[in-house]
Amino acid sequence: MNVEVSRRHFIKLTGAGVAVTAVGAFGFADAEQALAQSIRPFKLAKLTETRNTCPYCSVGCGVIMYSQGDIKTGEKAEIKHIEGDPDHPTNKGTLCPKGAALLDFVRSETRTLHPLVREPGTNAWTQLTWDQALDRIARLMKDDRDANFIAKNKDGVTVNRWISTGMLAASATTNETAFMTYKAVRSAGMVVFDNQARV
Amino acid sequence: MTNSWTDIKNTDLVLIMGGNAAEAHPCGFKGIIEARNTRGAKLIVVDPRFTRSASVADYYAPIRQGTDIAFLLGVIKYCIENDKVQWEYTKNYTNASFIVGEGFTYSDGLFSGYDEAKRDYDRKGWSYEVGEDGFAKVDPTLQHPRCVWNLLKEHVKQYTPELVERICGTPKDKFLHVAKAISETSAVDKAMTSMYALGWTQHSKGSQNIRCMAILQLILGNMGLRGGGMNALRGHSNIQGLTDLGLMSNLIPGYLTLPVEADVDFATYMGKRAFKPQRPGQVSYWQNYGKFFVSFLKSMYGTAATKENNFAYDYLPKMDVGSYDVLRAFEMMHQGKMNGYICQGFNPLMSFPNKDKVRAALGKLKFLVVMDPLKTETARFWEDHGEYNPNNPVDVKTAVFELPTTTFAEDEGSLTNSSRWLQWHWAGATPPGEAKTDTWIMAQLHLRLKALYAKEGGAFPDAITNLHWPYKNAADPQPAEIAKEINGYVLEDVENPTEPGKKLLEKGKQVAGFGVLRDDGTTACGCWIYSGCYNEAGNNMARRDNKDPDNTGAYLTWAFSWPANRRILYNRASADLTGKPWDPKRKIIEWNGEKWSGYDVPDIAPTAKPDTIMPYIMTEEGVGRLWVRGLMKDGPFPVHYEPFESPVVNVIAPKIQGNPAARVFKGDMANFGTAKDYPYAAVTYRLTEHFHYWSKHVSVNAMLQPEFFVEISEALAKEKKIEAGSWVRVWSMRGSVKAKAVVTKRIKPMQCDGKTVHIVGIPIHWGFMGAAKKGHGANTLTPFVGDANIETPEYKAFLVNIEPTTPPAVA
Amino acid sequence: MTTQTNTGAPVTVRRYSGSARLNHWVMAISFVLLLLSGLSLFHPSLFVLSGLFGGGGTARWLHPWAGLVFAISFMGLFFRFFALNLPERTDIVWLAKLKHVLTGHDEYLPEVGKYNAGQKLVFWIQAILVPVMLITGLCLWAPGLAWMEQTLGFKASIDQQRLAALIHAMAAVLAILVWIVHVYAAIWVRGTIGAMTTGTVTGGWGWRHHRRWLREEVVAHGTTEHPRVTPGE
Amino acid sequence: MTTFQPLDVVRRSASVTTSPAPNRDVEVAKLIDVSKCIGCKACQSACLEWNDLKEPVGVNVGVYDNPHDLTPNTWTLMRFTEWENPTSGNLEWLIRKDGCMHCEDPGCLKACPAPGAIVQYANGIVDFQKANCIGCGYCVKGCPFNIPRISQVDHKAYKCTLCSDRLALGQQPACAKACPTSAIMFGTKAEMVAQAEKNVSILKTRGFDKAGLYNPPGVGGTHVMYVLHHADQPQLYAGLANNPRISPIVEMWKGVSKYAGMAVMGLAALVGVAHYAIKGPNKVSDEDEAQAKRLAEGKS
Repeated sequence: MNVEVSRRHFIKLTGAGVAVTAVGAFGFADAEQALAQSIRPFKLAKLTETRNTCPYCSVGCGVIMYSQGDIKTGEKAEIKHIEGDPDHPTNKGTLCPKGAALLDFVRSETRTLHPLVREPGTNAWTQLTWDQALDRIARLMKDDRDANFIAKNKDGVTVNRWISTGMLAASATTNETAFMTYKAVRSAGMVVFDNQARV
Repeated sequence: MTNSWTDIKNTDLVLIMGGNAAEAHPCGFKGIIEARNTRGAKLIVVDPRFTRSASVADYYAPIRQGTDIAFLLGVIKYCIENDKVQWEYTKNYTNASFIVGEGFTYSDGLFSGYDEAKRDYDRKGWSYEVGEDGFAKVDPTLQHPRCVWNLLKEHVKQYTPELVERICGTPKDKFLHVAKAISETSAVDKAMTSMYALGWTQHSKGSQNIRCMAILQLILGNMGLRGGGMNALRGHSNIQGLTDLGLMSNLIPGYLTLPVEADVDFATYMGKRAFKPQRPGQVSYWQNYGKFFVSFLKSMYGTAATKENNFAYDYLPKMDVGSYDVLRAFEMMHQGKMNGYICQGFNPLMSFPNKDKVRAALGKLKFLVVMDPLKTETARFWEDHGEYNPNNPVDVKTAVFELPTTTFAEDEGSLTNSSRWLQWHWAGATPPGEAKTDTWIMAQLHLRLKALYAKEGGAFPDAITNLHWPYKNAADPQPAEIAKEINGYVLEDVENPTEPGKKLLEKGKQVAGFGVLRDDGTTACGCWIYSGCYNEAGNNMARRDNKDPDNTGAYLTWAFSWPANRRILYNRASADLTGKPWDPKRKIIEWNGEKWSGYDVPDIAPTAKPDTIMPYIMTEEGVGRLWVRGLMKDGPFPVHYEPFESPVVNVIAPKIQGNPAARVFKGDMANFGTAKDYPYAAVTYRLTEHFHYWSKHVSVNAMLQPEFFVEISEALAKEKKIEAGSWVRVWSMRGSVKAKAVVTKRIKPMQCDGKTVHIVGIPIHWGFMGAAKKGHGANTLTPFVGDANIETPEYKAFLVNIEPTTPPAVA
Repeated sequence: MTTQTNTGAPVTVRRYSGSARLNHWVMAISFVLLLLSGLSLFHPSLFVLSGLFGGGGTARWLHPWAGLVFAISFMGLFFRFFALNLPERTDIVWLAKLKHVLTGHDEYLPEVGKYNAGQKLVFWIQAILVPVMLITGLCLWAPGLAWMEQTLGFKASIDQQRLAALIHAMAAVLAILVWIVHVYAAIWVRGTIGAMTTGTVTGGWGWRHHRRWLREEVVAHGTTEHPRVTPGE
Repeated sequence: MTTFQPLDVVRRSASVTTSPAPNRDVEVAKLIDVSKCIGCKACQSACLEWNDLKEPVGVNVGVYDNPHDLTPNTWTLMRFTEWENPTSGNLEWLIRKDGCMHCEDPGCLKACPAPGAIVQYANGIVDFQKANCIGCGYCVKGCPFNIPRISQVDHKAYKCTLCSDRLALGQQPACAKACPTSAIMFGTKAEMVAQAEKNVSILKTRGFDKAGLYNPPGVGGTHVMYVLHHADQPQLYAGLANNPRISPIVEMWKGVSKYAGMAVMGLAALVGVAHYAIKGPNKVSDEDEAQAKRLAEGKS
C-alpha cells in the first residue's frame, strides 16, 4: 500500500507552484520557504512527459520519460529522467534495476552515432553517409542474390529461394518494424531468417 | 503466456521450474507476492540453483539440469496414482479418451518408427484409430487399453519417486512434497500457474519439457482458468511480437507456415492445411487457414496478388529443409556457403553457442550488416581483443557495416509482451547523431534493391518490385500506417448474403477483426492474430484505461491483447459442460443459456453450446492434447533423455543419451565432451542486474554487476582449492574462459544415481564492449545442438572442467 | 644580610638561544591555531571562531596540519630541554611550598636551576599529551586513517575512532589548562617574557626565580669570556 | 546560510536553538519487508538515477554486493547473506537494503559540530545540508549504523535524504517507487507500523515465529524500519545492529566532556585573572638585581 499520488495528481503538483496540500501530505506543511532553500528543487518540474514501454524483458513495464523539449512539437528533445508508469497494470510504477537505469541506456557512451564501414582486411572503421552505406549494401545484396538465387529446384518446381544471404531480426524492435522487416526480407525470397526467440 | 502477468495474482500455487522470474522478470514477480498476501498462495521453486526466486519461495527443491521431464512424469504418475486428477476436465476437455491406432509401441526410450540414420521418426504410427464416420474413435470410459489415458498411465509408470531421485538428484522427500502440493490443485477450486522460461526451452528436448507440464496442467484442470495456465516468460520485450509476426525461417505472420518444396502449388499447399475436425461438431478453427493466408498474400503483394496467379503464391520462397534457424545459418556460414548477413539489434557473437565457431563463421562472409543502437561485439568480431576475442583483422576479409539505430526512447510503435498485450509507445527524444529507426533502414534497403532491379533486372524481381507499398511517404513508412496494414483492411465491398444491398464489408475500411477475413482476395491482413489491433475504433494498442471490474486482472481496456483482445486463452475451459465456472470465485466467462459472456472475451463462438462444442477450438479434436500425433518430432509423449553432455548415463535407456530426434551437425557431434574429461554439469543463466549484452553498456548496471564470474559450491571450491573472488579457468570441449569465482551455499552438489554431481553456474552478460569489465562470453563453452523441434540451443546443460588460474592477460 | 641600593644597569643573563626561541614561537603559533580551530569544533558556542579561518571547512582542514607542525616543533623543544627538566629533590620542596609560589614569596623557596618544579610539570604533562593528541588526532582525520592503514596496517574501527574523539577532546582540555598556567605564569612573573623575545633576563630575575641556575651560569661562564652573563657598566 | 522557521525543523546540529513546538502531526517512514525482497537492486539503481549519482564500475570480489560498501555516491546498498537455518536446515538468502535509518534520535546530528549541517525535519527525516557541512566526519562516528560517508572530492558528508525533494511534492522516495515486489513501502509512520503488523502476521502464518518489526527503541525508533523473518537475530542480516543506540562514548564526548571542558577552561582563566587582581605581578626587586650584580662580579 505504497503512498503514491496518482500520476495525474502528480502532474498537477509538478505544474507551476508547488501545491501546499501535497507538501503537507508528507509533513512539510510549514516548510515551503525553508524547503525552497534547503531541499533540492524537484527536477521533473517543467519537463515533457512521454509514455513508453521498457525495451528489456517481456513484462512490458510502462515507463514515463521526462524530456527537455518536446519532439511532438518538433523541438529537439533530450531525456532527463525515466520512471515507472504508476497507471500501468503490470508494473504499477515499479521498475527493475535495468528499467530504473534506462536513462543511462539511452545516453550510453557506447551508442552508435554514424554509419560506419570496416573494409575487408583493414583494422579501422571509416564513416560514410547513409546514402553511401545503403547503396553499397543494396548492391552487395543484389549481386549475391542474382548470383545465388534458386528459382526452381531440380524437379522444376518454382521455389524462389535465396539462401546465401541471411537476416537476424531483433527482439526489441516494434511490431511495425518487424512487419516492415518481414516484407523486405520475404519479398527478396530470403529464408535464412530468424529472431532472438531462442536466446 | 496463456494467461497474463496481471493474472498471476489469482493463483493458489506458483511453480517456478525452468525459469527464475524474480531474477529475469522482477516486475512480473509482483503478482506472486500479491497472490501470497491476498490468497495465501504458495511459491515452489525447482531449480539446480537456489535462485533469487527461491530466496522468497515457500519451498525449494533442487534438480539436476536437464532432468525436468523425469521429474514431471513422476508428478503425473503421483497424481494419477493418488487420484489427484480433475476427472471431468480430463475426460471431456482432453484427448484422454481417444484411441491410438495399433502398432504404436514404446521401449527403451524409443517410440515406434525411429530411423537412427535420419535421427528422425516416421510419425504415421502415432495417429488415432479412425472410425467409419471418419472421426477419431474414443472410449469415454477410459477402459480401452490403447486409449490415450491408459497409454499415459503406462508411460509414466516407471517414473517412481526413487527413479526421480536417481535421475534428478532431488531427494525423495522433497520431490514428494512438491508432487503433493502440485496434485492438490486438481481440486476444481484450486489453480496452479506454471512460470517457465529458457530453463526449459534451452535443452535438446525443450519442447517436450513444456509439453510435459502442459499434460500435467490439463489433467489437473488448470488450463483456461484464472490463476492457471502455461506461462512462458518470454525473454525480450518484443520477441513475442517477432514470433507472432513470423520472423522465422519457415513462418508466415500468425503462425502460418511457408510452403515446402512438396507444396508444389497453391492447391497442394492448402490441401495439407484443411484441418478437418476429428470429432463431430468441433470447431477446428484452423479450417479458416485459407482466409488468413490469402489475406496475408494480399497485404504483401496487393494488386499483384490475383485469383489467377493464386494470390502470388509462387512469390513465396519454398523451404527445402525444415528450417533455416540460426544454428543452421551459422553452420552454413562456417562451411562458407553464405555471403551476406544482416543483424538487426542482435549480437550473435555473444548469443550463439560455440563462440569460436561463430567468430570463424562471420569471418567467412563477404559482408556483414549490423543495425544496432549500441556498439556490439558482433560488429567488431574482426577486432583483436586479446583473450576475449583473438583475431587478426588483416586476415578477416568481411566488409562490416555498422548502422546506428534508435532506441525505444526515440521510436514509436507497439511491443507485444509475454501477456500477448500489444502496447503502443511514443518517441520522446531526438535520435543521437545520425541514428535512424529500423523501419526506415529496412524500407530504404528494400527501395534501393527495388530500384536496382527496376534498372538492371535480375533474378526474379517480381516479388520485390510488386511488394505492396501503400505509404504516404514511400521513403519513410510511418508506424501507424504499418499497424493498419497488420490489422487488415477491406479491398472490395462485400455484400451481406443475408441482407442483400447491405454491405458486410466496406472498401477502404479497416477490418474489425480476423473473423471477417476472406479467402477471395477482398480483404488484406498482415497478421491475422493481430487483427483488431488498429481497426475503425482506432489504435487499440494505445488504449490506457486501466479499469479492471472486480479485480479479475483482465484489464480489457488496457492496450490490445491478441487474439481478439482475449486475455486468457482457452478461457472457455474455465467452465464445465453446463457452462458454469468450475469455481464460481474464479469466474471468467459463463454460459447464460444463449451465449457466453463475462470478464474476458470468450475463447469460443458466443453461441457455442457448452455441452457439444469443446473448448480447445484450435485443435481438430476440440480438446487438449495429452497425446500429440505428428506435431512433435520426438514423440507423442515426453521421455527423459540426458543432455548431449551429461555427467551420468541415461538411467531409463542407457543406449540413448541425448534426444534421439535432435539434429546434430557432423562436426558438432565430435565436439561433445564426456564426464571423464569434463566432470562438472554447467548451466548458463541471467542475472537480474543485467539484460543480455546490452546493459553492460549502461554505467549503472555495469556497476551493479561489474565482472564476469562463475558460481560453484563450497564443496567444489574446497576440492579444487578455489578461493572466493579469485580467478578460475572454466573450459569445455568448445573453449575456455577465465572468470572470478563466487563460492556459494546456493549451489550444492547433488547425488545422481550414486554419483556426486557438481554444478558450475555461468552467468551470461559480459563481453569486450561497454562499460563493464571486459569478460568472456558464456557461449564460448556451450554446445552447438538445439531442441529437436525448434532448435533452441542447449545452454542449460553441458559439461565443463574448472581450475584456479591467473588473471587474464588483458584486463 | 646587608642591603644597599644599586645604581647602574642591571646584569643581563642570556636564557634562550635564537633557535630555541624560534622553535618555541613556531610551537606557540601552531598551538594557538590548534586552540582556535579545535575549540570552534569543540562547542557550538565557539563555532564562530571558525570564522577566523574563513569557515568551518578551512578550520577542519587546518587543524590536523597545525597539529603536525605543533607535534614536530614540540619534539624539537623536548630534546633540547628534557635533561634540564629531569626531576630532583628540591622540586618536592618547591612544590611543598606552593603557597609561597602563588603568593610570590620566592625568598622562602629553595634555590632552583633553570626550571622550577612547576615548569617541569608543564613540560612533562605536555610531553605526555602531545603524542596522545597526535595519535588520537590521526584517528579522526581521513588522511591520517588512510596513512595508518597503509603504512602501519592499522584500521581504526568506528568504535576506536569514537574513543579517539573522546580522548582527543579531553586531552585537549588538559593541554589548554596547562597552556593557561604557562601563559599566565609568563605574564605574572615579570621579566619572564623577555626570555622568549630578546632571549635574556635580568640578573635579578635569575637571582629571584632561578638562583641556582644564575650561580651555575656565572661559575660556568664567568663574566669576561663567553659573556653569557654581562655586567652592566 | 539556511534558515529554518521553528516549525520546519525539530533538531539542528550544533545549535542550541530547537523549535518550541514542532508540528509532528505527520511523521513519515519507509518500511522494508526483507521477506519480500528479491535482491534485485532496483532501489540502488533508482537511487543513483534520481539523485544523479555516479558510482564507478568496480570488480567482483566473490559476492553480489556491489559496490562492496556504502560510498558517498551509493546511499543505499543491497547486502546479501547466505544463512543455513539450524532449526529448519533450510538455506535462507537474507537480503537487506542498507542505508540511513533516519533515527528519531540521530547520532550523526548529535555528533555534528557544524551548525545546521544536519537537520531533522518535523516529519522525521534526518537530512544533511551540504552548504553547512565542513566534512569533519564526526557524523560517521556518531551514527549507530555506520551510514554516512565523506566524499574525498568535495569533503562533504553524504547519505540517503529519504528523497526529501520527492516527498515535498507528495511523491514517495525513488527506491520505494521502484521496488518491484513492494518490499519497500512508504507512508506515514503510523501507517507503516500498521502495515508491518499485517506483514508480520503473514510471516508467522508461514512459519516464521520470530518475525517482527525492527524499529529500535535505542535510537527512539527509526523512520526507516524493517520487517524481519528473524527479528530476534537482526545481526543475521549483514550485521544489522542488534540493539542500536548512540554510543556511550559519543554521548560522553558530546556531553560531559564538552560542558566540563568548557567549565574548567573558563574557570582556569578566571582564577588567573583573580590571582593577578589580588596579588598583582611578581616583580624583581632592586635588591635582587644588586645581588645578581654582586654575584656576577664574584663578590660573594
